[in-house]
Amino acid sequence: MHGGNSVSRTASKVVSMRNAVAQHVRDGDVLVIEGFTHLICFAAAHEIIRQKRRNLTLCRLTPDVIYDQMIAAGCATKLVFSWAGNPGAGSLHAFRRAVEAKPPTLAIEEYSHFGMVARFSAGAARLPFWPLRDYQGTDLPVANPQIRSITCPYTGAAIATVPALNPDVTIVHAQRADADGNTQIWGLLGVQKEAAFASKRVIVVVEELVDSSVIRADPNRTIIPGMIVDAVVVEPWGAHPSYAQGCYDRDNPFYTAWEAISRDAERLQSYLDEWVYGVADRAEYVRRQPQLVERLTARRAMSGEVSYGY
Amino acid sequence: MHGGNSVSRTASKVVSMRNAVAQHVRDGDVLVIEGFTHLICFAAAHEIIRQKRRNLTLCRLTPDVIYDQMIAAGCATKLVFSWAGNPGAGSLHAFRRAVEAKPPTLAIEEYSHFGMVARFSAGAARLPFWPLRDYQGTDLPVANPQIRSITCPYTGAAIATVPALNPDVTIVHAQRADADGNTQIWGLLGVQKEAAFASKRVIVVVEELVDSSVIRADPNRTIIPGMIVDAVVVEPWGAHPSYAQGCYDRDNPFYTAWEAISRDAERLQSYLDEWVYGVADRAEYVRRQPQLVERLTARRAMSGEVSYGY
Amino acid sequence: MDTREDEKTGRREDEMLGGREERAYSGSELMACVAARELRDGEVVFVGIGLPNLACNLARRTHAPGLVLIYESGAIGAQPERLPVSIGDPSLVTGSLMVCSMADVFQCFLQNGRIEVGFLGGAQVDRFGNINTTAIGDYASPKVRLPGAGGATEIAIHAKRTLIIAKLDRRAFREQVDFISSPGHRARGRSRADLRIPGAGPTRVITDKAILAANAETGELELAALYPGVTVDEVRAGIGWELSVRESLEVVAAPSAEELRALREDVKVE
Amino acid sequence: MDTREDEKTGRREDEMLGGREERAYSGSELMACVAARELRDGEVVFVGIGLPNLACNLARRTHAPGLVLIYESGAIGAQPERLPVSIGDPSLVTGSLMVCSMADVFQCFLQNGRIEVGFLGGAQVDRFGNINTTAIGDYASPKVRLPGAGGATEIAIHAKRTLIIAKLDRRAFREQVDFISSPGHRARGRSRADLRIPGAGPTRVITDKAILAANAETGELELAALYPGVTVDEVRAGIGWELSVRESLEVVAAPSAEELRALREDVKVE
Repeated sequence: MHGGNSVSRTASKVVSMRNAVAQHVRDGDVLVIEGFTHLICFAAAHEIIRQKRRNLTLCRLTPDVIYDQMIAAGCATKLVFSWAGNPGAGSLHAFRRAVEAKPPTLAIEEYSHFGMVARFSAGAARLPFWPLRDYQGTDLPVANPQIRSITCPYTGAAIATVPALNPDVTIVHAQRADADGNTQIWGLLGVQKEAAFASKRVIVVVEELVDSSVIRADPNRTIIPGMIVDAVVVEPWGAHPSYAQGCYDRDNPFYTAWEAISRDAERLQSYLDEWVYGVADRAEYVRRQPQLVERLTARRAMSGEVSYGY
Repeated sequence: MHGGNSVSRTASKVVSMRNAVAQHVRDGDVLVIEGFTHLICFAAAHEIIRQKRRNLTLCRLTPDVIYDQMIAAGCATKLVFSWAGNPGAGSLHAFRRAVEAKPPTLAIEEYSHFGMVARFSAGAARLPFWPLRDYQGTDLPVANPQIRSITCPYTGAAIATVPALNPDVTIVHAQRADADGNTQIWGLLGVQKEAAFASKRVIVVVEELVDSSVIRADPNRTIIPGMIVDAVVVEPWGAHPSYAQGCYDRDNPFYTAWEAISRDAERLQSYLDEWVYGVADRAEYVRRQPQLVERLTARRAMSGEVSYGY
Repeated sequence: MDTREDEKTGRREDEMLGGREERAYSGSELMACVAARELRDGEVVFVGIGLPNLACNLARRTHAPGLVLIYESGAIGAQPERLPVSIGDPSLVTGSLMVCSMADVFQCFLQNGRIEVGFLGGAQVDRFGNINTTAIGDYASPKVRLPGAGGATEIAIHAKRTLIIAKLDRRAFREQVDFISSPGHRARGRSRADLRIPGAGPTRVITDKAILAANAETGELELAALYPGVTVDEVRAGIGWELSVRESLEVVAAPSAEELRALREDVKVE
Repeated sequence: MDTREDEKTGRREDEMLGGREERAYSGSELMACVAARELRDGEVVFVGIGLPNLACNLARRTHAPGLVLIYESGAIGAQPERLPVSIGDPSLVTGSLMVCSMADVFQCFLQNGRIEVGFLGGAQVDRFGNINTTAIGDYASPKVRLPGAGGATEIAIHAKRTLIIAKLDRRAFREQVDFISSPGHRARGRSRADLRIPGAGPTRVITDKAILAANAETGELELAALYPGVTVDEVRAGIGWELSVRESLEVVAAPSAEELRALREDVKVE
């Protein structure tokens, strides 16, 4: 009963980053570009900055350098998050300037990591809330009245709740997908599956477009099914300066350098002028830094194979 | 910083099925042997029958032939389940005799599949309940008062709940594990991860014991970490007549034959006498049916490899 | 979804129907064709074993090559090379697009609203499409203990629409079912909207003689279409309530040569 | 866990301490040794970057080879071949025993009670071990906006015990924190038992001069042990409340030759 990729409804999901952003990311959207340290799609953020999207509500556990750039570029009016630092390097200064301004120029809605994960889990399951045993003794429920509680119908215990997060659009970077958007990720998985299932629209950005037969050879690696994907963008090195396991390493020197760049608002704008506005797309970004490929390309560390036969 | 399997706390987790059952399965336990069609550990059930465990509360989504045998053998006083048929073949007649008896000789607690999955999810997360949008308009909450509801603190909507299920012991069959119990499964995953994390004690039964380096080469395939595993049993063909993807096929003729065997209480006891009480262990069970290996050994269908390098 | 319908419909010999020898077909073949015609290309279908499996694979081979088959066992985009005996058959995994945990199946696919069509069957179906797969007689002391709800409760609630497959029989099609395992259009007097059930419910009941469909206002199942050569009285004989008959009664086409070829050669129905 | 402590402790030059030349050690090296000694073989540790990472890998190389390192990013049983810069470093994945989703990390490992030790740090620590990693000044209009809670809230609640790592400083060790991101032994007047918090809380606060520990009855942090050559007054100078001093004050041993060798050669601290 076999017979090719009969699941594809259409071949037209594969589009350029420019078209994917133009079509699916709109002013005022609740936007998620997820990936916990791993697979953070800077290529999508830069295209959103170039297309001058405005009034976005940006959601991520760790806003990271990617949202610091988008905040500096004026894309965001609100940030929903749980940890806003530059891992291993210092602060996100565009974020800090916006929040420390009198009055603040960026609204925030703040959880812990578990709270954010729970919000995406609820969104993915289309439940209005998610229960978690958390937040006792902290000031977070005071700072954020969306953190509430519920009484367990079995034990009578109070259990914290967070509301579902259902973004307008979620962008996920991955190692590979087929043309229909059946997407495989290995290494750190973060909350990408939950964010994608929670979202109204999903853009998948991949290092490599593969034939469906590659996906079908190892179906347990598929994290996001094509049926929930609206666009597939093929963008090698699209996660730099973050990393893609098996493809390229994290650019730690860049993260360290961001501390000084972002501390100075003018220098940050110069960075955006040169590396975001100043390039047409990710291909040009990579072409203009030939040393990246040499410096960061991953060595191989193979997984071994298993058999799916019967 | 590498250096061998420094995570093993002890090498003594690897034991025989006889010892694993003797040590970890006790009269009166709430016992789970999970696996949805795939990887159902009949070898463990047969050893439990041989060791004459009594007053067990057996929990599974699909009691299947495995629990029909345990009910017939007198191990169970209660069954917690969601679908008690013989897939593709008919009824579970030992179960039916017990429940249709006047009065019934087996207590039942009944959910839908989603409800059972949710109970294991709550147990794994150590939440006292799990919310789900389910059961409206059905008689299940009347039949089972453990199905309750809660009011969403955001929308005011009524949401159904089921209570956590935290078994005393869970037995999971898998394709492979290392000596510390780091366990990899591919193909259908069922609720094994959730059941194992929900359980006080965990026995893993594997087709193959592998070196930790095999596990560490593909860490995304690990479903159950060794740190929650109490015993590792190496038992090839331990899931027959169910199957192990990549190892052997489902024995559909056996499932079909069970309809006639189980319909006749005496014939069922004869089956137990010959194939459970009449063999010392799974190795003898397999040795006495040499055609199994020839008839059911899986052809190969390889997954391909990925790289975990950086 | 599971083998309930199989137990009820697939285990006795079919008599051969149809006019000319080369177009002779069995009752099960006709039911599979009728069910397949209800599926649209590109839809996401929660598949059961037995007739639903035949119908889905027939649709893939004829008018709906882009049908996405999802099994509650966790196989997504399955392309089974043999007819699976159970919904957890290994052939559903090999070559599928994705395998996920059952928690994901029920939360991220079904409760999320991603399933467009679900198949249901059962020992008893009432005039509003409520289904009993749990017990005949009193629940606590049943005359016949049936397998139970399985995933059918949540399929009935969350699939955007469901198709019920059942052979006509007065013991099966009853004024009221003994136990509601899966809700239809009105359960214990309350509508789906009133019960906040998201899916549209059983839009069609596909029997061995006719198609029943729900009245848009009352939710009551009515006779909507007859199979070739079947009379209204023959249908009424298999239904335990006063069946309403639609004014413009459709007549179902017999299986086409292409449908029969696909069913027998590609889907490999025995 | 994340780089909060790194930002606070690891980014300035350490002065060299210790008596004889060949046993000279930095303040960070001593803190790493002190933290490592708190870990027992076979324990499951939620690891952060910076000093906690050094301490865990040192313990694995000395007395606790069976330590299980878990990172909130989802790497379980990691064996990093290099010192990870972030808790999501690719070196934590390659050769680990398991990689799981963050939902599993927080639900199945942390909330499940499987984590025995967690590390915490922060800009402000109060006399009951409450930690502020959120904001200095008013939350709505902060003087300094800190990164936020990250996973520290749930680590503080669910780890069976936690270790706080922080350098002594009156601006850091305060009578009250501006914002409680992670609860200590008493938060806003309520005990952990009263708040139904399962973990034991911060059993030790490891500073650059001394170890503080909680009073078993009041939950207040007291001076429990001094580092070599440090006086009680030096400790008091770095603490913004009237510090209680235990009667039998331990003296912390300087790093052993083996600890320093392991730290410098195996763990590769620069």
